[in-house]
Amino acid sequence: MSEEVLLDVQHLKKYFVVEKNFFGQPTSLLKAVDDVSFQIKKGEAFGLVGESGCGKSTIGKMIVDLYTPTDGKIIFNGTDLSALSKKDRRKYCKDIQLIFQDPYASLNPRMTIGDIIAEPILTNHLRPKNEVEKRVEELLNCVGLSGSYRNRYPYEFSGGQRQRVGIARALAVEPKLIVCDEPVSALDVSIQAQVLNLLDDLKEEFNLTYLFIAHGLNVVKHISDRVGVMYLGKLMEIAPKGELYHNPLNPYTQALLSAIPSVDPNNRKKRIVLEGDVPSPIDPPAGCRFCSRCFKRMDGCESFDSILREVSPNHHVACKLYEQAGPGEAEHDKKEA
Amino acid sequence: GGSKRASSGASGSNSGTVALKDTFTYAQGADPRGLDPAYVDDGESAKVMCNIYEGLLKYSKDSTQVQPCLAEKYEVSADGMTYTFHLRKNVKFHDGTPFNADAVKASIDRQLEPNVSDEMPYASFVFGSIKAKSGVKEVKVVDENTVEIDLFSPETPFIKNVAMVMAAPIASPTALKANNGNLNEKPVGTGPYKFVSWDKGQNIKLVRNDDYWGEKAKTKNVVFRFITENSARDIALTSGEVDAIDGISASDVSQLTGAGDKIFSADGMTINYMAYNVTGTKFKDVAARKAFSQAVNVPELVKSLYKDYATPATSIMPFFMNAGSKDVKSTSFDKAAAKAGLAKAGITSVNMITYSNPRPYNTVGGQVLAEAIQGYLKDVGVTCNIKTYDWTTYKSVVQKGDYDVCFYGWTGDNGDPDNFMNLLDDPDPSMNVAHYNNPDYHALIGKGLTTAAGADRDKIYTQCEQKAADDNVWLVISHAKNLAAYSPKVSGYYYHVTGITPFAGVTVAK
Amino acid sequence: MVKYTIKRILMLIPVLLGVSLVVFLIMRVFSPDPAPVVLGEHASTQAMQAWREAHGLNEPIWLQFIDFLKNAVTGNFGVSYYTNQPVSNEIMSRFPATVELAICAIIFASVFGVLLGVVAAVHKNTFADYASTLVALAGISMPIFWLGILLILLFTGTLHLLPSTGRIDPMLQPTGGTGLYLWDTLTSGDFEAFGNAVQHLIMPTLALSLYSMAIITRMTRSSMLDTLNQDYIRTARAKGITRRRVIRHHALRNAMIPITTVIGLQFGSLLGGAVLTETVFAWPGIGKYTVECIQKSDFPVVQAVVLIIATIYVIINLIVDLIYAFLDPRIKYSKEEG
Amino acid sequence: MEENKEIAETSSITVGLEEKPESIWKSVWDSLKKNKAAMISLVFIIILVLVAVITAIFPGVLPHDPYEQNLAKSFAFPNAQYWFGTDQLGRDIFSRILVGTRVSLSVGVIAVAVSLTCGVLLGSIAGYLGGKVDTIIMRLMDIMLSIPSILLAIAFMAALGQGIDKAIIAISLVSIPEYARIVRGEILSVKQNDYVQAAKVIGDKNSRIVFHHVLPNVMSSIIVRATLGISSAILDASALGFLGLGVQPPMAEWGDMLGRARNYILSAPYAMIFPGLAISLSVLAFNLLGDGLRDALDPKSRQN
Amino acid sequence: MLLEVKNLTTEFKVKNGTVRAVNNLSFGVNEGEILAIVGESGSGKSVTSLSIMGLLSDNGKVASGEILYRGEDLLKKSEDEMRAIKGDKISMIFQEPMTSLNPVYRVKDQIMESILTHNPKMDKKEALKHTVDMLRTVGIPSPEERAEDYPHQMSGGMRQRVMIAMALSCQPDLLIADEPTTALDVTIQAQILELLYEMREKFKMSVMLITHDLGVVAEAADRVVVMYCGEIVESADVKALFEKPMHPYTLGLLKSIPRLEDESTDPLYMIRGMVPNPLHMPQGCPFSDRCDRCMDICRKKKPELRPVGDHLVRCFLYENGEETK
Ligand SMILES: Nc1ncnc2c1ncn2[C@@H]1O[C@H](COP(=O)(O)OP(=O)(O)OP(=O)(O)O)[C@@H](O)[C@H]1O
Ligand SMILES: Nc1ncnc2c1ncn2[C@@H]1O[C@H](COP(=O)(O)OP(=O)(O)OP(=O)(O)O)[C@@H](O)[C@H]1O
Ligand SMILES: [Mg+2]
Ligand SMILES: [Mg+2]
Repeated sequence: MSEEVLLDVQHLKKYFVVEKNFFGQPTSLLKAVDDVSFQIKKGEAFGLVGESGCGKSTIGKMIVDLYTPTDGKIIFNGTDLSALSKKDRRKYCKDIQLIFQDPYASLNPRMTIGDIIAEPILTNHLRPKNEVEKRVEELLNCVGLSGSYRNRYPYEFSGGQRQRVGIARALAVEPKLIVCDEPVSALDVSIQAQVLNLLDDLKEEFNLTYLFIAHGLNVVKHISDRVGVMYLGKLMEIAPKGELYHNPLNPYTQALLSAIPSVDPNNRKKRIVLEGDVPSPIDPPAGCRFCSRCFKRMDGCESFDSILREVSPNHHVACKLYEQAGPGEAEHDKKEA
Repeated sequence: GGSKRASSGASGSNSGTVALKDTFTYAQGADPRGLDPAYVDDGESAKVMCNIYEGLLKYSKDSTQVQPCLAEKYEVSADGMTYTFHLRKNVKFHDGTPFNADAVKASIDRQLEPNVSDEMPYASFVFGSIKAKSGVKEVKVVDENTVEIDLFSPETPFIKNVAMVMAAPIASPTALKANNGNLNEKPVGTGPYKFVSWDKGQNIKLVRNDDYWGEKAKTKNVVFRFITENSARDIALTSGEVDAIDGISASDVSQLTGAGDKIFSADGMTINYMAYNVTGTKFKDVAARKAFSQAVNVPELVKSLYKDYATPATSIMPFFMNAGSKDVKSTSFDKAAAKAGLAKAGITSVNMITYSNPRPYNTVGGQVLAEAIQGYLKDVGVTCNIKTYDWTTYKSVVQKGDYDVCFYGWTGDNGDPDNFMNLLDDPDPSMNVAHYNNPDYHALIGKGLTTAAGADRDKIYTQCEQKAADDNVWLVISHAKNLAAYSPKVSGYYYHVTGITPFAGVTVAK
Repeated sequence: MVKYTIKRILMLIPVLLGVSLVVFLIMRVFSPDPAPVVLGEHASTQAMQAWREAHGLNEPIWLQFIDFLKNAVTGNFGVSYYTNQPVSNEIMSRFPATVELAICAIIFASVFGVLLGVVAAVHKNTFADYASTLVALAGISMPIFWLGILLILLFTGTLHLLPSTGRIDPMLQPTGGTGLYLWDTLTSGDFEAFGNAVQHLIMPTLALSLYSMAIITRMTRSSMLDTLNQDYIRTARAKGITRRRVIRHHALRNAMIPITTVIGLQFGSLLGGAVLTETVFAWPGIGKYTVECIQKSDFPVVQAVVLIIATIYVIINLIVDLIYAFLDPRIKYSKEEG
Repeated sequence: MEENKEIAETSSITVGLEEKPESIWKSVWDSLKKNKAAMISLVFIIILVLVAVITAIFPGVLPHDPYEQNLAKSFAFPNAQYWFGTDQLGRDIFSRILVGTRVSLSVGVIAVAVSLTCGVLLGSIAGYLGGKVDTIIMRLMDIMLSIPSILLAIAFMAALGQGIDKAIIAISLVSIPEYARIVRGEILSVKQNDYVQAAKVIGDKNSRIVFHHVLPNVMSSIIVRATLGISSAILDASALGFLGLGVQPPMAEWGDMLGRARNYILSAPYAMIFPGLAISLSVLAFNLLGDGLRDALDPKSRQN
Repeated sequence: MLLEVKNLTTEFKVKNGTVRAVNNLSFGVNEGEILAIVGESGSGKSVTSLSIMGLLSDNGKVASGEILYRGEDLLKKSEDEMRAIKGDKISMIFQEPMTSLNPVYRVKDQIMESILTHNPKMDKKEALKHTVDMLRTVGIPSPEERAEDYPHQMSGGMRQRVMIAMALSCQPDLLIADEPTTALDVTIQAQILELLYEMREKFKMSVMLITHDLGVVAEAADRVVVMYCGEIVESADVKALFEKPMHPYTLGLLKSIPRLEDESTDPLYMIRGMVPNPLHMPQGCPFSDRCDRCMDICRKKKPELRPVGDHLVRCFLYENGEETK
């Protein structure tokens, strides 16, 4: 992992219009992503976790240009992608790829596996026509599938195999950055491990950078170097993996960690059970988004600016508890075993 | 014209002992356009109106001979220009208005300039036009019960026109005033039946006029029902939903008689013909027309298309209108001659246009007829390209004159020969579809118009017919019979040659 | 909801304007000249020209259209070329017949369609399923007019059971009222006339509704099968309630949501089917009349009828959408577009 | 949904992965083959096509000349010589029905082809581009949909004049909105699929996405619609024929034959029963085939 | 024993044959205990529970076996008798809270329906009161108002609470919970599990907890049954199972989950291959194709479920009552 920043996301926002008045002006906004900034270094795997609807996929989709940001910058390798024209932006397709959550919906059921993988190569003119087939076979082998599967259709494959095909498609353009949007959540436990290992191997092999999106902290942990925790469109905490798991600072991160059941019947812990549900992202309240459920809520949370502050080196937190805190003063919570 | 007609009409078997129904239900094919004689031109209206209104004169039961009606008698001046009518006394309209000379004047005056409107289709036919200096010049009220009508020039057909159901009947002047001069929806006349109601698309109900001046109608109520489809009418009759129907197709007759129903059949005042476009390229020459006519076996065709319910035509007018008709010699079937003639004329294909709808003179519709003729011409090596249009479009297409042959027909209005023969002298191409224009013929027509009724006049029209036959302007096909069917319980039903159906004498047994 | 309804009603305006324009163009630009028909056999070229002039048909087409719109807004559709009567009179006198027939048909089609569909779905792959599938297939495959004629042949021609034409025995015909004879006779307590009207209605209703019934049956069957596979049906069964209640209360209620759309759409197609049914059964309604008027180029009538039918159709769709809200609490109209 | 996926997963595995791959169409065909009704219909339709083609190329195979009139034998009752009897002009009804196959089939196929092409084009544009274009196109379709199609077709026919070509145009025109709507709806739903998004991510152009990823996946429902559409086009054409607006004589068209025979139902019911049967059976066949195709193309049923 | 399943075999007719989703399954649930059933997708967990409840879809049927509830065979009961038990004595909650509630009825109506079905004498007012009480019990804030909501107005967690309230409204002896938390977010999942323990205490019922998450099992269960391809491969007390998993499949599962406690960056343990197609089961042990310790016999013969120590294991490695190395 180098220190060179590959992706720099600055003050990214995405608002969806949920209601318009008669003249087509928005009367109600869904703030799916609200002022999010983070950086990913070359060769790094950056994990992004958070509960359903907190805006993880939306960030991923903005990075791969499926959504246009409402505001903010996406700087890739020094170029601000969000400022490019559609045509210029397309040139970057081969640098940034996406792996989807649902292995069943992300492959065109009418195309053979071979065609699916060949398509990005042909579209981006990466190989002369006669070499494409060889390349497809190569890619299939890369993801642990036999080259002879090339002429099969997606419905003939299991979820894990399809996810491999999706990975091969993403690899086909030799991208620098891959956005993995919950690539294993739809898979069975025994298959999950296969895919996670594969992603890990590929990262080494091709020197890839990952933005790895997931629901729970346990999956992210294995694969990422640094982890960001999101809640309702905002980043709550960013820290290197070890730091985050051992010393979660934001109460939300703490709750999230504690919610994961441990696989040891002798160690049934007292968990932090959050009250209530995630509030609606439509016209969310000002202040800290988490304050309605927070077990450490205090006065002023409702007006807290929710800006990430570096509490200790590389450990950024957005929480009223650490508003003034320098690195030393950070409250050290009881560590979860 | 004289008339000798074989009427198989319902014999008035006056069996007074039988219990009678008080309603007679009659089914016809369509709603009337309206019920004001000045505003309509269609047979469906006529059938209803003839029961509500009366004119100064009327036709006799089985011919187009005129008889007194609201006028007890009339006189014609020697120069044939002044008609004096002596009106019947003590007659009242259904609304109570007394019938008198003023009523007559009002009824006619509204159809003369400047009162006449575009929507009065028969006004100029019956009463002429002051602008064009034809027909009625003035209607004078001599006294309460005497009316004098002055014409611009002598016109023999005028007296027949006065008996027509279109335009001629006398309507209540009070009602006219109350309804803006249009009685289409609220007819008021002097006839044996009074109007009750009209449910569009369904029925018209009439009730007996108990104050009628003459013999009162025998059945209390009359209901006209409107059933478009022939087959539906047939079924309605067999299932007893209605007592009588008209417009039946020949092929259903056996079915109907089989079910015990009776058929009324009498020669109608129609001609069903195919016209050559004599100004077109193919049929400019008489020879070509003749050859084409020879190719068609008209009697066979008529027999199979219309069974016994149309008479093969040999001349334009039905026999009963002009005794001379029988002597007219028309071109007859001769396949060999046809083949030779057509080959000589170099005719291998012919553009035919026809209409799709059945017409009163052609119950099977123009298309079937055209197809039948197409079949005959195929035998002599001529291809006929048929184009069919519905009647609306057809009339516009005919106007354009873009055809070699076309199909058409005519239903007589008043039984006067001029009404038929004048067609071939009409300058309007949509009337004279053959585009025939012959000075000799024109002269004959003019002479006929002014000659007083009688044998001399009939002879003139026989000459007209022979001229048309010699020139092969039309291929005359058939005279349709007026076909109607009625339940055996009905007596006193008849269908007049002019297409009207007076019901005053009809009874229905229970 | 009110806001939504108002919005939807406002949106009718462009659609109806468009409908007017389409019909207007078809009729006035492309259709044959009405003059020869109106003026009859005796129409001379000159008379026809005069008639066209008098009826404004020689004016530029857009002027005619503006004229038409101006009058239509005030409810004045002009005068029928053919009968010279106000178009509104002509239409109103025939309208109830079609309405009565269409209502009976849609009720028949809905009731039996849903019934058959439910039976088929609940007893999937049994005799009952095959039987109702067969009926449905027959329904969508037989031309209405053919079916109508066969019915007449059977019930009137052979069995002499039912009257083949018309709405009621004319002598029993109720006067005044709504023009819906079933209603009129019932409210006036004239049961003989009511019975007679029912007899007249049976065959046309059957012929007209069979196609729609078939469509509704198929829709109900598939919608019910779909619903019966839903998780909440399993939940309901796990509660221990009776099978009947599961089907009626839980499955059908949900299945009705898509069925309602289909019924709404079918009402539209019934209005079209009425053209053929009315022709076969001499039913004095608007459908047959319109066809006649199209063929006679009676422009004012055709324009008005089509506009009215389109309005009804659009309104029915609106009603269907509102019924939706009742059936499906998930729908929130405030957030919907169109 | 969830459950289906899982069933799909477990069951798809053993398709012995080294076997020769099986194309989607083959598996559709296999599953169609098991549907008896659809297969009988298919055979029937093939026979119809053969009849249409053969009678066109070798009119000699017909028992009688369908256009040959024999006025002396009009309305002959069905007999050994005239199996279905004769019509008003003494033409053999059986031969006319055979010849009429061509008319009905070509009306069905051509009308569907025309309206499908227009409908797919309009629907794809509306569905894929969305926004104002969508609104305009769909409002236009709404306008056409709110006039009962038979009335619209009649008005078109009245305006265009009679003839089979005109009937095809009228029927095609009135069925465009339905296709456009269906295609638009399908496209909207396919557009949501991840694989369409995936195509965007790898840099595909809009046109390629529509033609390569979206349309092929809408195809199966379009094929089903088209098959069912043929049946309704045949019905519509016969309705026009019945109302006397269908064909130019002496062409034989089932609806037209039926419509003309209607006036003789009492005396010659066979003259309308047989053409009616021909219409019903062909419509039924296309319906059954369409249903069969729908089942066969349903991915759920293909999984096993 | 509250519920005893003996030799249960359930089959489904599908297009290409018959799927034996549950094969000769035997286990029991004791009064007041939480029995967990774990297994991968398609291992027959749901089918087992649906067989108990008599809710199998039309193409499925119990081919053989007994399901004894308090000694009475449920399979021999008439439909009416079964209905009286369902929702009253044994109730069930499902995996998909989003779709398991009827979208067109208010929450209160759905719960009241359950109450009124089993207490026909109760009047509506009383049932409503009970409903609100139940909603309060499962932790729904302002239950009087939320009772009037439609399901779509509630979040997934809330709906699952409603499902639980509904299942518990008649105070059943046994609650079958089929993956009650799988579809929920992590924090909500924790809430629901917590609620389940609480309810078990409160209502003193037995719970059959179906899951594929071994973490949940470790946290909650008293005893565990591990299923693979419709069969039990191992069954034991929860502590015993996690301390000393015996069957290679159980072992693999346990090793393959990424653990929070685990600090190493080594690749995760993987179970090779995939679950076999139920229509084409291997001849011998269904796990043989994926097993690291597969022996010749495994491919030929099916092992029996036999007691090994305090476990029940179905594996030839334990042919002699202890592990063969
Ligand atoms: N196209 C869209 N239009 C409107 N709202 C959207 C759209 N896409 C996403 N949203 C909303 O934005 C919010 C964030 O969605 P997003 O898909 O990014 O969440 P997520 O964190 O990926 O959740 P999950 O874990 O369920 O995938 C959600 O509330 C969602 O409803
Ligand atoms: N209705 C059905 N028709 C056919 N097969 C079925 C049906 N239901 C279940 N099966 C089969 O039974 C087997 C077991 O399914 P089951 O639903 O019990 O799995 P599960 O263990 O509950 O999995 P999950 O974790 O996905 O819920 C599967 O292989 C499935 O294919
Ligand atoms: Mg997401
Ligand atoms: Mg399950």
